[in-house]
Amino acid sequence: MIKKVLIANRGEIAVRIIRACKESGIRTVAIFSDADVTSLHVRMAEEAYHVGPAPSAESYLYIGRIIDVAKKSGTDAIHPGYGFLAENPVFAKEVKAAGVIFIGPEADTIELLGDKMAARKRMIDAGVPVVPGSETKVDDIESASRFAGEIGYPVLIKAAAGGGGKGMRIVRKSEEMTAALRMAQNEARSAFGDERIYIEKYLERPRHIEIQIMADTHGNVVHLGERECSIQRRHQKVIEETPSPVVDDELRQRMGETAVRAAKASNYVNAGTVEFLLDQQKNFYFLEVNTRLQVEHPVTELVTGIDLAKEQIRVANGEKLSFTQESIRWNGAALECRIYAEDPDSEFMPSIGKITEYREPSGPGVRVDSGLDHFGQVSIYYDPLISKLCTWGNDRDEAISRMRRALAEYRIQGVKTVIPFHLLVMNHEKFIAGDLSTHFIGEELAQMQEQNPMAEDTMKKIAIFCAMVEQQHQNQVQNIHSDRNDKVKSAWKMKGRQRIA
Amino acid sequence: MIKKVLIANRGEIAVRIIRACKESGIRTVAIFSDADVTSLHVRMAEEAYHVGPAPSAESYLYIGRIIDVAKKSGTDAIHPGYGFLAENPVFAKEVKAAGVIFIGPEADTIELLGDKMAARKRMIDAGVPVVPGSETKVDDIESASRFAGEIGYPVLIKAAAGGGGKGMRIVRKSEEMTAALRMAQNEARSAFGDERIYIEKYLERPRHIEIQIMADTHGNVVHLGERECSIQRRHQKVIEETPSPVVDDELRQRMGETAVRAAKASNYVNAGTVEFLLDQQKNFYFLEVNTRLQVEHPVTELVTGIDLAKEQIRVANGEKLSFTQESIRWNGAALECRIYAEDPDSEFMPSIGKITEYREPSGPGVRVDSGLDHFGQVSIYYDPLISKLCTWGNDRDEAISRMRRALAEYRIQGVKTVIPFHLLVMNHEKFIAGDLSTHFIGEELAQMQEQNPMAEDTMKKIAIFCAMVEQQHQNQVQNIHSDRNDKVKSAWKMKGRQRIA
Amino acid sequence: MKYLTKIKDTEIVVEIERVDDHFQVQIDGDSYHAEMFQLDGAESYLFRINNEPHQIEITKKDHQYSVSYRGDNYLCHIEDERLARLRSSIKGSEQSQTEHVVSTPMPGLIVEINVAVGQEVRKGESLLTIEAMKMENEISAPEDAVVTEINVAEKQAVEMGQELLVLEYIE
Amino acid sequence: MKYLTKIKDTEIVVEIERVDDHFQVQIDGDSYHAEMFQLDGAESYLFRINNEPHQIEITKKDHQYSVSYRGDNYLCHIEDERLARLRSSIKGSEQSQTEHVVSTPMPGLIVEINVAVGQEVRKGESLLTIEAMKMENEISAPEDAVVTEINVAEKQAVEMGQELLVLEYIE
Repeated sequence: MIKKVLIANRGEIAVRIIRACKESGIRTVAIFSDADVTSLHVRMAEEAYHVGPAPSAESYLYIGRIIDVAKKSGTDAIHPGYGFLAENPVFAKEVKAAGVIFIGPEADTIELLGDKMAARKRMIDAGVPVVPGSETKVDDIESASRFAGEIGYPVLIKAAAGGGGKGMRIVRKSEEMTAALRMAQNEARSAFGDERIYIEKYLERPRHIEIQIMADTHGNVVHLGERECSIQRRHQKVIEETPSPVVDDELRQRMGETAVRAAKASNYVNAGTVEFLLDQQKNFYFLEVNTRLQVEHPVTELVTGIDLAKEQIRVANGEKLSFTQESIRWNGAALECRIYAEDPDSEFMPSIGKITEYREPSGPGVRVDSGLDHFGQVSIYYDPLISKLCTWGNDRDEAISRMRRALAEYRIQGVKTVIPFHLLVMNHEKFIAGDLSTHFIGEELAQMQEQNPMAEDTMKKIAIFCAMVEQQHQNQVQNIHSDRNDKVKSAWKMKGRQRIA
Repeated sequence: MIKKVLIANRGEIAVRIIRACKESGIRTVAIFSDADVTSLHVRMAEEAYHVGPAPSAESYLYIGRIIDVAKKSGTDAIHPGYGFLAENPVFAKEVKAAGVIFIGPEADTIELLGDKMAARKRMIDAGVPVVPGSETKVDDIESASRFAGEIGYPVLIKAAAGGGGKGMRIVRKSEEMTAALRMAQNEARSAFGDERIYIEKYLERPRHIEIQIMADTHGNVVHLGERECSIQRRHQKVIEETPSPVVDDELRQRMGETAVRAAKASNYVNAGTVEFLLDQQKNFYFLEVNTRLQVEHPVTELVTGIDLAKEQIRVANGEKLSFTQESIRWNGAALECRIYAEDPDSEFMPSIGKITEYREPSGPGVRVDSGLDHFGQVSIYYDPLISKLCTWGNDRDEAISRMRRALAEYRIQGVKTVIPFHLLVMNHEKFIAGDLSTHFIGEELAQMQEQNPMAEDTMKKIAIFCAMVEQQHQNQVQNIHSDRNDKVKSAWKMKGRQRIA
Repeated sequence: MKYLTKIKDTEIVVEIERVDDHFQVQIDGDSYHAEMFQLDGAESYLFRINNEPHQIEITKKDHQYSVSYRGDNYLCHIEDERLARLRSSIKGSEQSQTEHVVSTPMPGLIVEINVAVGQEVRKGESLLTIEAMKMENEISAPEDAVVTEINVAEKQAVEMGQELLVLEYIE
Repeated sequence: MKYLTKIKDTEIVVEIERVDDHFQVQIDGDSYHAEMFQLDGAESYLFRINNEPHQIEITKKDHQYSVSYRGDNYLCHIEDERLARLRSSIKGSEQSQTEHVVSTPMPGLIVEINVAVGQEVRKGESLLTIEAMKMENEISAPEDAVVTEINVAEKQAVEMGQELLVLEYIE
């Protein structure tokens, strides 16, 4: 019986898992680096242990120290969250060797699926359709160029150990190959310590559709429907939704069955996601399996009512899934907007700093999973994800109208965020019509921003705000002693003075 | 077509309705008293107008001024929220006379159902079961005592114009009648400007079960299932849930059909609630109809997925209901804890003051409807309701475990709140077992508080916190100049100093 | 440094010593490893005591701390050794322990005063009625007592915390 | 009092007069009824302009205000009449309008510098590459320009806002 869980992560996903544990009556152990001494995930846990300096390699990636904490604290199980060590088979192996339950698939499964080339082969053998690509690693310009010539440009360079868009480059012409290969290898080395890359045919305007799966140790493998994650920037998802506007019951069932087949082919246990590309003719191609709980899992929770994080713990406990394929009901529609501390006007550059004002939206159909509060800061050392804002509606239109409302309510000061970008998308006619592709941002963003120049009316209001605050500053300096005894003539004026003086 | 709505209310319900309007693309007009110049409902609206001084009678109850604002702002419709003018037929009439849509039932319906004695008669005629009681008003001690003697003590004194527990008194012996009658009349006069009261047989340990109904102008009347609101203090609800632990499908259908009959008997249009008492033999008795959206409507929204506030606007627009009796699906279980600024240790006395620290819970299955933020305050002039915290779960147990988790996450400083009380209830075995009655708090609270003495461990922690803060204060005074140049030896210490010094 | 704390009726002696990068705390011979971090809010702190994090809000008024911890509020009176010695030496001059001031827990209007000076009241008996937010609230005697002073009148508006009357407890 | 505001390239003259309990604001002959309330946060305000409430956060740095309004950020430069007159009289002495300092929008490590002093670059062309949070980010030329200064070296760590290089725009 799992009674105490160590969460080998930080930020919003650590908070998410702590919440799942608290609802399950399980004691939580947080770990933290020097940069996270007072972070929210530490404050929410029952126990918290320091694991090293701010850089991840010396703290959240330091396997030995994390396992030491697990032993010292008497932890029964470790939840890796996503990122960091979540898809590291060595970690899964060492956790198990230490006599602690790893909340996720077996190390062998992680290893197989983490090697994109080995995974491709296994899927081809299992009859899962894949995108045409190199079946072996490609590490010199000559063979890369030759292979790209064979399958035809454009091609995609991907890190064999990759995920999250890191080490990924599109190459449209042979002249771009040299530079792209070098950068992809650099990124792959720095992100994964593994510079192996491979090459795939690049599909034009595909949709990114993925299937959530859940498998227990009793041989039950169930899919929980799809998520569409086509809205991406820098090859990273920013907006996800379920159901996909183009997936009907028949396609959901086919993709779901294929995902279950993929899971069985890799002896999958616990939560995972099978990612596909869907082309314009609705052919789908296996991309990869993410062997962890994903960032965007809440949209599936919102439409199925199933708490995936709690279910992960049940499965790790050796229990059977609390649902069957037949018992799942998909209800309504859900959207997720990732709230990054990034500047959409400057190519989504991270925006680092202290949060000076913070208020989350709430009310009907709104869920926020955040990793900080008004005491928080966005650090240079980690992903600049502040929170995930999700909305649910009876249908997609209601989910979108709630998302617009919730985005407008969200107040974050101190760093720039992608909220203005999300508002542009939520009001974009192609998005509203469900006409999406992974190129959406590239194709539409510049135009969106141009078509959204600052209204004259807004400009005048900003001018009034600033002029009035400026006048107040000047008056305060001038009148600080002179008008103390002024009689206030109306409640209005009095109120104004109480507040302003 | 309704394009602009004036919300004749304040606090959380004004915010709730503003959210519904925003999601419907409708422009919102707030009104505010001197006490609410910078309140959240004002800040969230597109327009805001001052309607008078802080006391409700001179602002939120000032019909003429509110209608002037509606005209001046070009409002199409007025939503009254709950409380204030929501169940005032004169207001509904004058709104209509001003050419503005009243979002609620017709004035005649409000008038009929607002007069508890007339409503009782109408319900008896329609074959709706009622609690034995006086069919005419009772205003002198002699007739009150005589009637109480006839139906037998205990009896309940209620305001004819009443609601929300105001002007209500239980009388267990004839000696208590004089004092109780006077207080009930005083409260009724001060709350409703109408001191008429009536007397009912008082049921022992009943449950309070109510049925949400929704009716359009096309003759469709639909019920949305029950809410159990048995946990009450001072005759006011504090915890509500759906489904009720004792209502099965058969009873839900019978009570639902009775509620629809009650609605039809009063020509009901828009959202309303038919309240019943359920005795220990599962007999139910009509109590009253609340001709408005109720505080606890979100639990129904959480299990049906229907947004009642948006539906109210549709109906007021003359549209048909967006659902039928057959299309409603009840999914899972939902709980609401009303977060009052009150001290549960001092008989739930209101706790007035400025909010100095405020952070709402969120994450899976949590919804908060609040009327303030960290800039807010709890005012002497209005209800001390800070927010409504709701949780949803696949079943009641999950909703309860989420509620515990959410209550523990909620941080409110500056005023006392009923959060510790709610936590006691959520951990109370009778509550967990669903063994509820309207006497729950009276019977269990004292015992709960006694059984929950401060743990020795907690006491020691509090002592450590205070001693360490005290030492910091002393050191700051002592060392303010002396240790500026001390070298910090470790990241830990540095961090501590950065934060503490 | 030693501190004498008092929470409700329990006295706890806390001894604190700075050791390297943390504090060593002793209570009744038990030892705790403690760290303290001020969050950016004026009164919000994070403590880690033996690796258990505790977020609290704390406000000081004279020697009294008000602590908000896990949704509940606690009052803690604190003195360092020196002050505690000082106080014990002048204890004889303190005010009668049986005298009790009843203050209003809410602002409102005095509707009715149900007692008179000199009157004996039982624990739980109504002293007066205050109207606030349209509700009548009864203020009742916390213990058996004699009313020794009444400082308000009917129809008078009172502020939060205002003294209403003084009781002398009957022991 | 008259204020000269500048948002992006738009200049707006705002005239403010206190009238009884509010302010009367004039822009281009249009008149606005305006009220201002400071919320308790240091930089949060509520404005009501012609009965429309607007909650904003505003921070001042010299004559530059940074305003957060409905999720977006705006920069507004402001001067009162007197300062504006002063400035216009010394306008001749200002720095070249074509010189442009490129600063880093994020802290990180300079991976590669793709240009040299004196080199002509096209708008959008990569100037240098910064690594931050495991991602390589390219800093590109905002306009057609000549590189006149380079103030960093490869493998150098840079702070947020640090000057990287100076461009002279080609008009």
